[in-house]
Amino acid sequence: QQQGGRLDIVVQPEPPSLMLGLVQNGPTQMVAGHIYEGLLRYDTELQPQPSLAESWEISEDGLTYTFNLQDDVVWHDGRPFSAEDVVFSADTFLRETHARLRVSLAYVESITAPDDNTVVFQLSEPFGPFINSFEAGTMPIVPKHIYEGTDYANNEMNATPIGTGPFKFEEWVKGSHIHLTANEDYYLEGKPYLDEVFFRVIPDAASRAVAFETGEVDVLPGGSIENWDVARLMEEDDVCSTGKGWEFLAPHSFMWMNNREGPTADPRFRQAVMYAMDREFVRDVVWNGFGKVATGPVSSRTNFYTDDVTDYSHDPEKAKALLDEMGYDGTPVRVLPLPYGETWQRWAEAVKQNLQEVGIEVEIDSADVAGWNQKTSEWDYDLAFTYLYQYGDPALGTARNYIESQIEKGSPWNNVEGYRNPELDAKWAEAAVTFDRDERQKLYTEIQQEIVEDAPVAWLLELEFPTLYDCSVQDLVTTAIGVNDGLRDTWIEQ
Amino acid sequence: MSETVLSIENLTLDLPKGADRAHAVHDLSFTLARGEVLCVVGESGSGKSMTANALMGLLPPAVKVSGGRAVFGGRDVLSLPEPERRALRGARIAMIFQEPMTALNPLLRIGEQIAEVFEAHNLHSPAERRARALALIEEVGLPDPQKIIRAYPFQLSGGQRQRAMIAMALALEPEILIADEPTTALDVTTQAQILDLIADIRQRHGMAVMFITHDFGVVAEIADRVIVMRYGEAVEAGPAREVLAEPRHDYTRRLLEAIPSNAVPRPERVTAAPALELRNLRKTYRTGGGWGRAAREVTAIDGISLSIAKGEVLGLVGESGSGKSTLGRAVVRLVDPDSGQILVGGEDMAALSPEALRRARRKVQMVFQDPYASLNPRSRILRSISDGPVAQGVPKQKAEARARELLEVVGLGADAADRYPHEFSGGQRQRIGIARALAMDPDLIIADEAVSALDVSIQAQVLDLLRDLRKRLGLSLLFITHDLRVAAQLCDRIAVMQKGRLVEIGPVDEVFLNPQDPYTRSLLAAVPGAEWADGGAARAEAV
Amino acid sequence: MAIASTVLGRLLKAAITLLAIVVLNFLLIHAAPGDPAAVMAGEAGAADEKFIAQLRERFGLDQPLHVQLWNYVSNILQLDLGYSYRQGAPVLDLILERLPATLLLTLTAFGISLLFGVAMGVAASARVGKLGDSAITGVALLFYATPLYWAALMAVLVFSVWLGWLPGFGYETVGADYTGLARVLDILKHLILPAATLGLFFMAVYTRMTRASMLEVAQMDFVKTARAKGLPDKVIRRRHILRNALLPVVTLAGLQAGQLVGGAVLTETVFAWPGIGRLMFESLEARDYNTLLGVFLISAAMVILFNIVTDLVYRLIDPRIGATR
Amino acid sequence: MSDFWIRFSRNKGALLGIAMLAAVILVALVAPLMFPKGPWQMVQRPFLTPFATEGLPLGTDTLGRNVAAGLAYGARVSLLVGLVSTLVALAIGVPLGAVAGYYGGWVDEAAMRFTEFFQTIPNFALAIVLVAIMEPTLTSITLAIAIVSWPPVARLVRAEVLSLKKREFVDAAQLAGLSNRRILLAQILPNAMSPIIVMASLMVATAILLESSLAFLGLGDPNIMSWGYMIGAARTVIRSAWWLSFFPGLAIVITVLALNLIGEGLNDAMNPHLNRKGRA
Ligand SMILES: Nc1ncnc2c1ncn2[C@@H]1O[C@H](COP(=O)(O)OP(=O)(O)OP(=O)(O)O)[C@@H](O)[C@H]1O
Ligand SMILES: Nc1ncnc2c1ncn2[C@@H]1O[C@H](COP(=O)(O)OP(=O)(O)OP(=O)(O)O)[C@@H](O)[C@H]1O
Ligand SMILES: [Mg+2]
Ligand SMILES: [Mg+2]
Ligand code: NI
Repeated sequence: QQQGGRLDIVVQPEPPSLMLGLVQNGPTQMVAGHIYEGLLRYDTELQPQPSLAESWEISEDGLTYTFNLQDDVVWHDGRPFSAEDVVFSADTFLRETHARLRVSLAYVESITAPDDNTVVFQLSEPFGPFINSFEAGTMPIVPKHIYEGTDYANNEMNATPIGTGPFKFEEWVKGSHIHLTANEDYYLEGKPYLDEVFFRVIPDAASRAVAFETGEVDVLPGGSIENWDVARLMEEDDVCSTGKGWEFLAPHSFMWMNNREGPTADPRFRQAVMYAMDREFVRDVVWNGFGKVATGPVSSRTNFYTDDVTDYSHDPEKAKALLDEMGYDGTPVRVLPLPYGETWQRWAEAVKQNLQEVGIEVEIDSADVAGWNQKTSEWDYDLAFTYLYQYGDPALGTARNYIESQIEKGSPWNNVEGYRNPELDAKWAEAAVTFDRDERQKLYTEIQQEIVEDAPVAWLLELEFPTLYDCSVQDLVTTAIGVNDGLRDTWIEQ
Repeated sequence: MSETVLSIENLTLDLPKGADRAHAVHDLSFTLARGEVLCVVGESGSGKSMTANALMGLLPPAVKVSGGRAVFGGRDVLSLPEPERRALRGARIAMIFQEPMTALNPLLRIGEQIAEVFEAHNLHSPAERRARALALIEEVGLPDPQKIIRAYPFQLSGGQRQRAMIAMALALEPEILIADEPTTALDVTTQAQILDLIADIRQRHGMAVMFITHDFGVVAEIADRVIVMRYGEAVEAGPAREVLAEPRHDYTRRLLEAIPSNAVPRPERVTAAPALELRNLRKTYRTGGGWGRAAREVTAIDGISLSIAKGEVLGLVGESGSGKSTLGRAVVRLVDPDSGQILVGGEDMAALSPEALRRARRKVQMVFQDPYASLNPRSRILRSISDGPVAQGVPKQKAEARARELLEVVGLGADAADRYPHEFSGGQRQRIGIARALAMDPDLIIADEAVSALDVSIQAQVLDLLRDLRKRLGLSLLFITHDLRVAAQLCDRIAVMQKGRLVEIGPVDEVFLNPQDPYTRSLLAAVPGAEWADGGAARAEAV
Repeated sequence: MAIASTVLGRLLKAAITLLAIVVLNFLLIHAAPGDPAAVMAGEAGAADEKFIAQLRERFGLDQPLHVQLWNYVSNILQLDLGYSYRQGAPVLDLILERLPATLLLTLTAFGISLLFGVAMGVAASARVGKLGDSAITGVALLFYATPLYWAALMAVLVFSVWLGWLPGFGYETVGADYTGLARVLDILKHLILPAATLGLFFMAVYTRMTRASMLEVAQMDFVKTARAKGLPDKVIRRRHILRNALLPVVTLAGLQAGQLVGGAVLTETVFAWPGIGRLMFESLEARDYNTLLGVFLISAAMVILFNIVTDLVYRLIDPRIGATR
Repeated sequence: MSDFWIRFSRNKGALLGIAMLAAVILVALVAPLMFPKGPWQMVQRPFLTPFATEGLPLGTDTLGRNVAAGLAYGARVSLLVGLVSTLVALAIGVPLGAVAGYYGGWVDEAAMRFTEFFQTIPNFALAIVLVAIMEPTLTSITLAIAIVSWPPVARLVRAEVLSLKKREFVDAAQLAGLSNRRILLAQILPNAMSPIIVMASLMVATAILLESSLAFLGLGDPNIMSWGYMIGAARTVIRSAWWLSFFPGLAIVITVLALNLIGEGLNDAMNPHLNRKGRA
């Protein structure tokens, strides 16, 4: 019996807002991904699936994308949904509010709605990864009738978001929970199966684990508890886990190394750092065996990955030799950990020990989220932990960290390390606008080989965040963004 | 009039180890007859309070009864179980204490505290308790009983509080009233009233009173019989008249001799240039106020002019709160007067800058009332004395040598210099205070109640010392006191203050023998045991 | 009348203090590295210069600091705590939403600690020097020395995880939609652990203080007077000693009750209690200036309010205060 | 003074406190000798249970570091933070309170407004904000703790000075022509020492708790092993490795307890008798 039931999921931290068009951080996506929808979803192979778009078509030259929308879609307030909403969202609303989407939209010449059920995106040049830009977090469709002509950020309706998704916003008790209820008028017959969903705010990681153990919550999305608890809980009966649902984001961790000044400006030093780190140890001890040692800038879960690159396995002797060669004078370097909890702190400590073993003086800097942002975006660091989402394609998630045009103070999401390689820049640009898959693979392989040699950053791990859930919960993770938009298919075995 | 209500037989109270002696009270026996006033006298620490506390069953935990009996109503109260003793307390034996300021619970209304006595013994309904409390308040002569019953202790004066205490003690018409120095903290006029009240009540209720005091004036005023205690033992007992007139024991004799008598010596008239001259001095205290509350104003000095000649001792008397201390402190500018002049050797202290004042103060020094409080507990005596001269520029070595010398002068011996204040007795500390004042080579010393905290015998020593110093060094003295007898002993002239004003000033014999102002007369009349003391004076002359 | 005017006076002074606090906090918080725009950009997963500039302009962060300060202060003077751009709601709403939970938690903890603390203090003072006294003071000392959060962790571990008696976190059973008495009971159940852990420390404080104060008052003359009246020890202890001994306890309690409101961060964090302590910490991390300043202002106001209340209570107990003699 | 020691040494609790504190201090002092490689060295497999492995009496933590070494080095941090922040708080509070109490008038008014101002902001919240602003380093944490803990000192000192100022020995010193500064420093403050010392001993305890609370919230200096840090870090594994938070918690309890016992001992030995003797 599939119908009915209630699901409690941890959301961490509490989202600042549920208006997905304005805020796209993780927690917001997780909750609002069920209120708003994109035109497409992606399965765990990153293949596009229907969502608001029933079907779609890409022209041979890769310049025209035509979407046929679902029939009978209504907004949660009862107003009918139409192609005009899509045009408004993509062309007007999101161009203003969605920084990440702007990169893709830069290639879009026009967005039109020939009729109520059809939307056409016309590109100025072919953009390889464009088909990856349509999930709810990247291009959420917002109601035109509510936002057109208003001050988006201060629209009163932001507090009671109206979408087309399988769940409707019911109530938000700040500091406690967000309550969503099933959308009775959802256009897919019989869905969603769940009656209601509670997103629970529990600020302490240990308490979250307890909440799961006591049956208070049914699902712990990846990253919501510390890894040690993940390993422990997975041992228990009735606890199921999956590593899936992160394919689209494919979080890829590395340390920015300041290429501009200090010892880190010397490639030999950076290589030495790569050799000095025992990444297997960290994966096994700090991450409890979850994850995979990263070989270069592209995640193995992302398209166009290659493992045919320089191998930086743990080798302190090599690191020492490199340091000797460059004549490292013992200048201390500062390591800035990610302020995302104990795991990252331990990781920084482990790296500090590794580096000290090969003779590098290290001091751990500390900062909270705001401080971390400030320091990285103002380039005030030597080594700084971070991770980036890949968004399924190097052109979307990877390139931004390595091309010169992305060197710009003020943002932590660009080429923060200050790596300059004009030759590679040209290849990145070419690969982005190539439509042919093999052609792109060739270019990206070349790029990966060269950049790994340069080691502008220190790649760490392809992160894995297993999602834990009570085994009675079925079909929890069916898409590449997992619980961020998957609850529409979820049901509870009773 | 000789029915015995209480008889103490061989009472011995043990002190804990490490105390100054083994027994607080040793082998004490006496009886108390119905309707009589028995005065227990003796110096501080002689065991008077302990005796009383033992009777009440209120001994401090460290002090234990180790022998003897106290027979009351046919039973030994000392060996009664606690509930039965409690039933006696307040009901059949009542007690009042020395400090009216602290003996009442500050948080409860007077009426409640009186009614509590009934409650303690489960008597009467609440309404009736209240009515009786009101009657008692009336009986002890408190003004406006309806208001007093609702008043809190802080709203009453010391004398009024003591009356309230007496009301409580009387509530259940006890057979015995124990009064532990109930008037020591009060000024003479109030003291006289309370003594009258006790005498009056004794008469009306016919109860026995055990009255503890160290003031022979009080003894003469009210006692039927006297017990003299010393180191926990009774050294003499007998009818009051006999003991006062013909003391048999040496100690009693010494105690009596030490009492300053009212025999007014003929003062030497001094006519030299003034050492101190006050012109139209005024000081008003303002307290509280701000945020809509009215400020309270007290005029402590109200236009006072007077002068003290070189080598003269001027006594300043008056009841508590009349402004004596304020005047003394104003002279040395510890209090800033509002207006008027203070001429010391022709220089106006009131107009000096802080820097000049520091230098000018050398000429006027003060001996403080409280010998405990006026010495820094953390400084050695030597430093306390030599600090001043050093600050005035005297070389340290010289100042210290002089300090040792002065300690000899006041009769302490030079080795006292290296000890701390707590290693001295009260009288010794008072002398240190005097030595400290002398160290500055002042022209004028202001002694604010310099002897009132001391026992009579020590008082006499200090007075002797002052007399001697004055003769040898030609000091001028402003001697502030509320004890008229003491004033008469030492002073050339007397100034009488009332409510900040100078009501009378003149040579000591004139003021005492022929007072002009009604207030002076009432003050003199209030001195306890005045008649007896006059007799005593005659006796002293005869010796 | 006197009371009314004193309270008025206090309030006026308090307003000035609060204003000074607003200014200091404003400067303090703006001295912290990073700003809300950077945090939001950081969370967005992607951002460019334009996006951040846009945010800053929207938040008014592009203006010079003194202009921002002036704007903020003049808003405050109009009793407007501002708008949280991050959370998209007026700060006052955000705080009012959280305040009841905090008040419930802290006042309960406060009540428990005061009640038990005083009781234990009285009990200890009645047995001074005996085994009972040592036991009580020992326990109090232990509570005093135990870090709050550690006690909280242990409490969750024992009562919630091992024994399963009490919920380990949260304010009420989410989604149960209880009403009436059932809801009250539900909340009470959730309240027990956090209130108890928060209260432990203060209970220890009050125990020690009451005990010392009782012993001191017991030495006073009026207690002897009361005994001389023949009052039973129990009555003396309650009516005479305890009442006087409570005065310093009340003073301290007043100071702490106010502090509690802003100081329950740790407890609220461990027990997932949706109060303003957590709001404060989260706003700080997000550099949500207006919210943070608002929380500070409100908790400072609470401190002042409690101080005034304490004064009034004090007046009630102690007739000497504020009376014109 | 010798009286004082006799009374103090009669107090069993105080002696116990001294013994415990001495042990903690000893451990702090010899930490570098016992664990020359420091507390961060990853020496063994993670999560070794206590009393099971030779040389690792308290087991290893999440990264395989020696818990015993962490405790020993943590003692240094806790004591240092406690001591220094208390000294700084005294350095702010004592002069301020003394001057306010002694001079009175507008000086007093201003100083007390200032103090009240700091007392009005909830303590712990202010500490959090201060540390966040200055970024967590040993210095900033110590300073923040000092900043939130000085007001009670100022109030205490002011009250003491106010009452001492009325004592006649101060009048006597004034008459002797001593300067205000001399009177305040040489006459009044020494007499206010006992309550200040008692309070200071308790402040050290409170500071240690505060530091650990900050560290628990992640506001500790990441380069320094402190007890609070250890508990904060171990909280996430409290279910699987209770000892990781238990031992540092115990260390805090013991140290704070010791300081409290000493404080109470000092209080008993210094306060009542002096006062009582003073009146008799
Ligand atoms: N609580 C106590 N514990 C131990 N010894 C005490 C205590 N109270 C008084 N003593 C001692 O008992 C002895 C008698 O004291 P008591 O109070 O009876 O003297 P007193 O004659 O009443 O003196 P005073 O005139 O000063 O009141 C003294 O040696 C005193 O030191
Ligand atoms: N610092 C002060 N502030 C306010 N009022 C004061 C102050 N000092 C004294 N007074 C008031 O001034 C009046 C005179 O006080 P003063 O101390 O001079 O009296 P006194 O004659 O010395 O009394 P006593 O014999 O009790 O020592 C009293 O009413 C007193 O309450
Ligand atoms: Mg006595
Ligand atoms: Mg006086
Ligand atoms: Ni709900």
